[in-house]
Amino acid sequence: MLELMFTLVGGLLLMAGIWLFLSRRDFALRALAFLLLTLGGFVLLLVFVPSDHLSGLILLAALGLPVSLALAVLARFLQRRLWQLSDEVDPDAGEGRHD
Amino acid sequence: MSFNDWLPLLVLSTSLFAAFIIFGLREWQHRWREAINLFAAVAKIVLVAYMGWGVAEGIEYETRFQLTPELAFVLRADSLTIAFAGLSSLLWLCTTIYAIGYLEDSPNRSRFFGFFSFCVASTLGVALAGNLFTFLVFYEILTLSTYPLVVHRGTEKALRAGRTYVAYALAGGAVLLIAVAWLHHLVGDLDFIAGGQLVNSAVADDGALIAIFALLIVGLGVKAALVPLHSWLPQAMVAPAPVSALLHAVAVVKAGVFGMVRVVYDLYGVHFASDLGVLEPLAWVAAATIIYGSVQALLQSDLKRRLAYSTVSQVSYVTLGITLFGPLGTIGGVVHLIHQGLMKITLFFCAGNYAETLGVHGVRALDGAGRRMPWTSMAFTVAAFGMIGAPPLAGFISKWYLGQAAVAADMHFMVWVLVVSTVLNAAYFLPIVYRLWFRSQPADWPHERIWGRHETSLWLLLPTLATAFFVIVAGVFAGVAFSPLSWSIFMAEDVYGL
Amino acid sequence: MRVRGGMTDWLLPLLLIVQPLLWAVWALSRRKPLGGPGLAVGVGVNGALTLGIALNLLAEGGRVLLLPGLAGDLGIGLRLDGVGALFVILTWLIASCCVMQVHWYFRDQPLLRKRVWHLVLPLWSGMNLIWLANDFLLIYLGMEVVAFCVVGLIALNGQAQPLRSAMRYLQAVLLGTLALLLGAGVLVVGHGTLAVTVADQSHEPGPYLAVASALITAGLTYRAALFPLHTWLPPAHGSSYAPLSALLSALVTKASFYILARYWLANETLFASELLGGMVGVMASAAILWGGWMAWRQVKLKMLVAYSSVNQVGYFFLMFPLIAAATPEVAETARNGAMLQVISHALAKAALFMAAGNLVMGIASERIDGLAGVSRFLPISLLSFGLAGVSIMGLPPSGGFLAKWTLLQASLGTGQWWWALVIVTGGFLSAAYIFRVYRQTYLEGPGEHDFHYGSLWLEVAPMLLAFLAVGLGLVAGMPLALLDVEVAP
Amino acid sequence: MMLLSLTLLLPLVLLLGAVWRPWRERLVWVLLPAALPALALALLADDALSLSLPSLLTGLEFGLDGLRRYFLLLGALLWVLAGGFATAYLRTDERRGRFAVFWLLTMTGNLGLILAFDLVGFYTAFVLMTFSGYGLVVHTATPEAIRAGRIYLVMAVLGEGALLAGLFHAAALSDSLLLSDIRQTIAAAGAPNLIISMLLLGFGVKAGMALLHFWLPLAHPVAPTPASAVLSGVMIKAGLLGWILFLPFGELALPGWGGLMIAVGVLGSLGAAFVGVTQDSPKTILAYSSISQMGLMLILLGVALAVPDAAPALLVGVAFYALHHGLAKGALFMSTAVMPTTSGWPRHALWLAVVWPGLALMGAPLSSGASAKIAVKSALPESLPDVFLGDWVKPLLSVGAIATTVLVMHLLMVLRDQKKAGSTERALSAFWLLTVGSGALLLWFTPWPEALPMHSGLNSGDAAELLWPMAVGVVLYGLWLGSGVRLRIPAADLLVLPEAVMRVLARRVSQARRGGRLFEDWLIDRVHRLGERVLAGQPSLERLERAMRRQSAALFMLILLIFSAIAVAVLLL
Repeated sequence: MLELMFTLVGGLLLMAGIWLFLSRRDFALRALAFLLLTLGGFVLLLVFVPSDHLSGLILLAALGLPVSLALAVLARFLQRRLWQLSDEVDPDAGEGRHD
Repeated sequence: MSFNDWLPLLVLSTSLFAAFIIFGLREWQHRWREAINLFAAVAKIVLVAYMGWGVAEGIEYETRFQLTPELAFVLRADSLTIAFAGLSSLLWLCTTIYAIGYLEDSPNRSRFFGFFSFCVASTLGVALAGNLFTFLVFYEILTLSTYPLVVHRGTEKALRAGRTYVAYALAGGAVLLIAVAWLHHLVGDLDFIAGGQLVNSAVADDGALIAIFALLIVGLGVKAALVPLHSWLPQAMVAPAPVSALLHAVAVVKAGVFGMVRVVYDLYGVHFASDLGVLEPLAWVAAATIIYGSVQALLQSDLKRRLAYSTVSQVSYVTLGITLFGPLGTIGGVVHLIHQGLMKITLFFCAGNYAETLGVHGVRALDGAGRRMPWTSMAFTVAAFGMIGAPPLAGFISKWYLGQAAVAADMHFMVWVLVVSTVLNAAYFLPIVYRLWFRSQPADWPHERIWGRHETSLWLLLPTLATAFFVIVAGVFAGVAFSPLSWSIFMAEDVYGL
Repeated sequence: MRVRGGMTDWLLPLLLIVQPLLWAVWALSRRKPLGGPGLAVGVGVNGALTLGIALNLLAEGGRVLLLPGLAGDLGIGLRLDGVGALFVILTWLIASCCVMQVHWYFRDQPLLRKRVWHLVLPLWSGMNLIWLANDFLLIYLGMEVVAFCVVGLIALNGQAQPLRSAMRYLQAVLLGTLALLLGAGVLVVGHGTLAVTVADQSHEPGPYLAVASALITAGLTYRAALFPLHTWLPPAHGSSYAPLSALLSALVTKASFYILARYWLANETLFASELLGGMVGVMASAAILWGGWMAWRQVKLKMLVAYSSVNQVGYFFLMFPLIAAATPEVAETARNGAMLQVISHALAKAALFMAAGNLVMGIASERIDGLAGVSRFLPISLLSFGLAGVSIMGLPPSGGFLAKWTLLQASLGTGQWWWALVIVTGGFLSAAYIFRVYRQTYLEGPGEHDFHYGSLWLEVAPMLLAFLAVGLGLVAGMPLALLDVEVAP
Repeated sequence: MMLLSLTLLLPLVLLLGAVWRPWRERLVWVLLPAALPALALALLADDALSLSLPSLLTGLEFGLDGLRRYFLLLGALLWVLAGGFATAYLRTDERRGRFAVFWLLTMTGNLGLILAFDLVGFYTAFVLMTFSGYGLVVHTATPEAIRAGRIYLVMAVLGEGALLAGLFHAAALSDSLLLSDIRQTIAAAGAPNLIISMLLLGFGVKAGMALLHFWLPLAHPVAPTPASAVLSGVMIKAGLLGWILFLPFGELALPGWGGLMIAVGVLGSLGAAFVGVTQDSPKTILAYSSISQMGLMLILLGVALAVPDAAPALLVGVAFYALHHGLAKGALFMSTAVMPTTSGWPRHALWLAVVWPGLALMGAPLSSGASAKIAVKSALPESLPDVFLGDWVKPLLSVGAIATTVLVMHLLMVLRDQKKAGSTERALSAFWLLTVGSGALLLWFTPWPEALPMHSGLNSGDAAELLWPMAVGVVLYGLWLGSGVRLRIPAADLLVLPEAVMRVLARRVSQARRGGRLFEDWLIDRVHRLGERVLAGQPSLERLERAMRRQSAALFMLILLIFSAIAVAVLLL
């Protein structure tokens, strides 16, 4: 019963991540989408983990995910800082060789 | 590690230290620069002469570093090394004196002389290389050290010529790298042994060995200016005269041919190579180069370009000599390696003198130069007749042995190649000699420079006369003990184990 | 030999990792930015620690230090062996040169000098953590510390273009590391261990190991900027300050390669990865060709050097297809070749970036064709650029040449001769873009340029690194010997 | 031994002086003494004499033997007398210094090749003589001289090439370089056709063999008189000596080659005489007369080659004939430049001195020609089986004699009309008379014991033999003079065809030099332009890079999927 509930939640998270990933093109949200994907992955992994290895997975998720979240927030902050610099032109412009 | 082990390294480092010191000098310290240059050149000649004497006595000189467990950096002096090292150190002294006079007040001289001695160091490295890997190392360093000399003038044309030169040289180097790596993979570390290394190796796969030989020859052929790979040589004529003299007479071109001599005699072994049947096609390529070079030289109206194509043709004599199986071929090839150096450097010095003193570059503008600059023109005439192979000059000796070698190896077609090329040499050198002596002077020269009593500055004149004198002496006194001819005979003996 | 490790064993490595952090805190607490002596002391201490570890290692051989309790069972801890020590020494060498260069480069910008240290020093400790970590958790921690610092360094001058490259770098880091995390998760689930060398804990191959390898390889190729995923690197390194991009390109990209190399070298036999290796090989060859071609086309000097990194990274990743298809001793040659390539590239690239920085500052223009006639004005920087270029091109006697030679031997050893062709063409392409710069420097400038002289000290570090890069070819025996110091299973 | 080295060294030592300008002006005075050691060597030295210099070149050997002595005597005499003549002839010429340098070089070459015992020494001297001869030909620097010089040089170089090929093969066959050994090995190897043909061609150019003679009638008129005297008298004999030393006379019967040589000889002697008669300048006539005489000698050599046992006698006969011809031809050339001004009996005496060498050529009794012709006739074998023109040799020789008589008569007539052209200088006449005298007197007393016995040609049998060709010749010339047929043939007759070819070739070469870009230069420019275009343009690469940058996250997902697909695939397979 618990496995079923976990697979359901994992699948939901995966779907949300993929939808978010495909819909928006800006960095921060894309990062967030990938974060959801990884979270979904971890939840699904919980279904297969033998009991003695559970602690390793928990430790990994406990450390990894918050740090990734922090990175996503930093991406958000940098993006807003970028707009403040009133560089309204397409962010990818001027990347080329000629400037 | 007795003195004998350090001597090869010492010979090499004389010009390396000279290079580093000169790089450090400022532009205005030309007294210091000349002193260091000349001292290094003389020291090198003394050391090489001592080593030559030692090798004649049979003493073994070898410096060996183990880079990685299966890779060694070896410098060894054997008879072939002394021939090439002797030639390059002797001509380096002449070219240094010439360059000091030639670049009297031009910019970037520290840079020039730094790379100049660096280039000679790498040439000596090529000569002293004891195994194929060390040879490859110095072969590539030679490209690096000669590029700045080719583009020294800094004009757009010079840089374009430099780019062509580097493209050819690095492509050749890449092919050589593949060949050496493949051979190393098949056979392991490859010391140059007089009788040849691969003769007794266990490699049964002849197909691979033939492919490797082809790659080696292509890699070396770029610098030895074999026909399809030679176009960089005339382009590099933009370089100042001492550079084209040293490049074409001694350093780059000879390194390529010297490599071929090493590969055929000390790596594959001439018996093994001829059993493999690789010498025959190489002979045809050499023959094609000889004829193509001479014909192209005939069609050139600029003096230096004519000499460049003449070099393309003459250097292939050495390749031809190697491929003619038999001691005569070896003697002819090696002795021509030395004689061609002497003759060609004299011709380029004269070309430089004419350009520097009279501002004359074209063959057509040389009328009456004999009267205005008798000594330079006499040197030119001696070297020109030497190139044609008129006895008693040096060129005749090598052609004489090559001709007999062609008959001995019953490749009769090669005799005709030699004869036709002699006629073609006459066809493009005699008109110049005729213009020098038998035509009257023009009213005034393009931009003439007067050096008081002498026809041109002594810095330029003395090396020219010295090398012309060597051409005569190498020819007339060929029978003497330490002459190039007897040294080549000494070398041929231990290659064929006579 | 696996031991829980008493206090004395932990002292040296722990100090090595923490020392730069303490140094950073001390730098922050002072009002004035760190002066020359402060830097010298810090570098000296770190040098002593590095030397201590290296000697200790040579004396007692490699060993693994595991944390007590649960973490130890998962393999979390430090791993002291030849490869790690070699990279620690390399980091000390390059980081100290970069510190010196940064100190002189920002001479007249005190504000920047103040802010730069709290980014560079933690970066140094993060790197040391990555070299010595035994498991994916500590590696993840080190990677994130490095990521934070690098984002800060890229966006240091606050203009739009560097900021945008920082954003792109951040995206690469985030996605790459999440993939690494997921891979580690699968590993834990499958083999109950986080250790990079799975073989220590369990020996039977399985589906978990295969999937984990795929995830980890993908994640790290993104962080290491291999061909299709290289696009974040050129703008990032090209637009930031020269000494900083030297630090970034010389060390940071190597970290991801280092982790992937350790993982593959240890566990390659467990997961049959011929196909995966081939795919990575294809990407690497594409990287060599694409990087070389784009570098040759660049107009700006620093962009050229940045794209040259893309080209050279391709050489490192050629190791994987060779290991996948090789017998043990040929795999060792491939490893030696790749490691030599990494070391010589790190030294040469740092020298190139610093020399390029000096040249750009000297002629006050980023463009290559502004270099005409510079040979009379900045000879030493030019010479260091030239020597480093020799190592990048892989011409003798440089370390690059020996690395190229060893990789050629490995490629011929495995019978996959086509990698040899790629290596040689790559060498030719790199010669093309290096000579494009040489060509300009020999062009006689029109008249007297209005060059302005930076301080002479700026030219010392690049010269030193360039000499090391070229000299490596002759003394390659030592690093290779260090590489062979293994952890006894 | 000392005399031998002095002969070779003296001219070279004098040449060193030429470097210093004032000394070079006075070098002309030293021309005569420079050849004296050679003359002394020819007259006084005993036969078995040799000098070996192992360290020079590939080991040089010099020496003298019976056969070479004739050539040495001829050479020494002519170089001494022509030397004196040249000193007087060029006193006012401002380029005499340069002439003297070339003169001494050519003399060294000529004497060296006579005395050389080894192949390399011979070839060195041969080349030195050929190339320095050019300096003598173009001395006057008039357009004709330049043209003559160019043709001389082109033919000389081609001859050199052929000779070189032959020598390579010959030297490779034998291990020692001595000429005598070379001859043995050629004979032992069955006289391979290649070597024989190359030697024939190589020396043929120098000896003015038919169809290879074009440079001779052009070079002699333009060269100063002493130079043409030496050119015709001694230098073309070098080709003859080359044949004698290299071809395997007396060791191998070569009827085929013998026949060919006889045929070419006949062509040469009659053809040259025919063309010579049509010329009007005395020196050109003399040049054609030399070609005709060389043709005769070629016939004799052909016979010697075909019949080995007659070879020794015939060779000595040819050498003797060459000596006679050289001196007579030298005297005649000098007479063209000398004009006797006196009147009365001295005028007639001098006129006789002019005619006497002509008579010698015709083979009049009491002259050197007579004894030469008789010596040769006695050495001729009776029959020459299966040799082309074998049994026609004697009649052909007499036809040759008739042709020579006609030619000499023509020459004397032309000389009589143009007498005013000569200079009246005392010294010139003196040296001229000395040459005539030496020609006439020398043959009466044998210079060395075992030389051929002299035939005065007075006894009845010989006299008849000698006189009837002369009589027929005079009659023929009278008829031809009466008939008034005037035929004009350009000086170098058949050369017109090859020269046209050469001119087209030269124009093609200069056109290629000026305009035509080399294919390889064009190729390299294309590559450079391509390089620049790639550097500048091609935004498509840039667009691809930007697209990858924008979609890097999606790219990463793709790579991730590919890798996991590979991992799964490996698992399943």
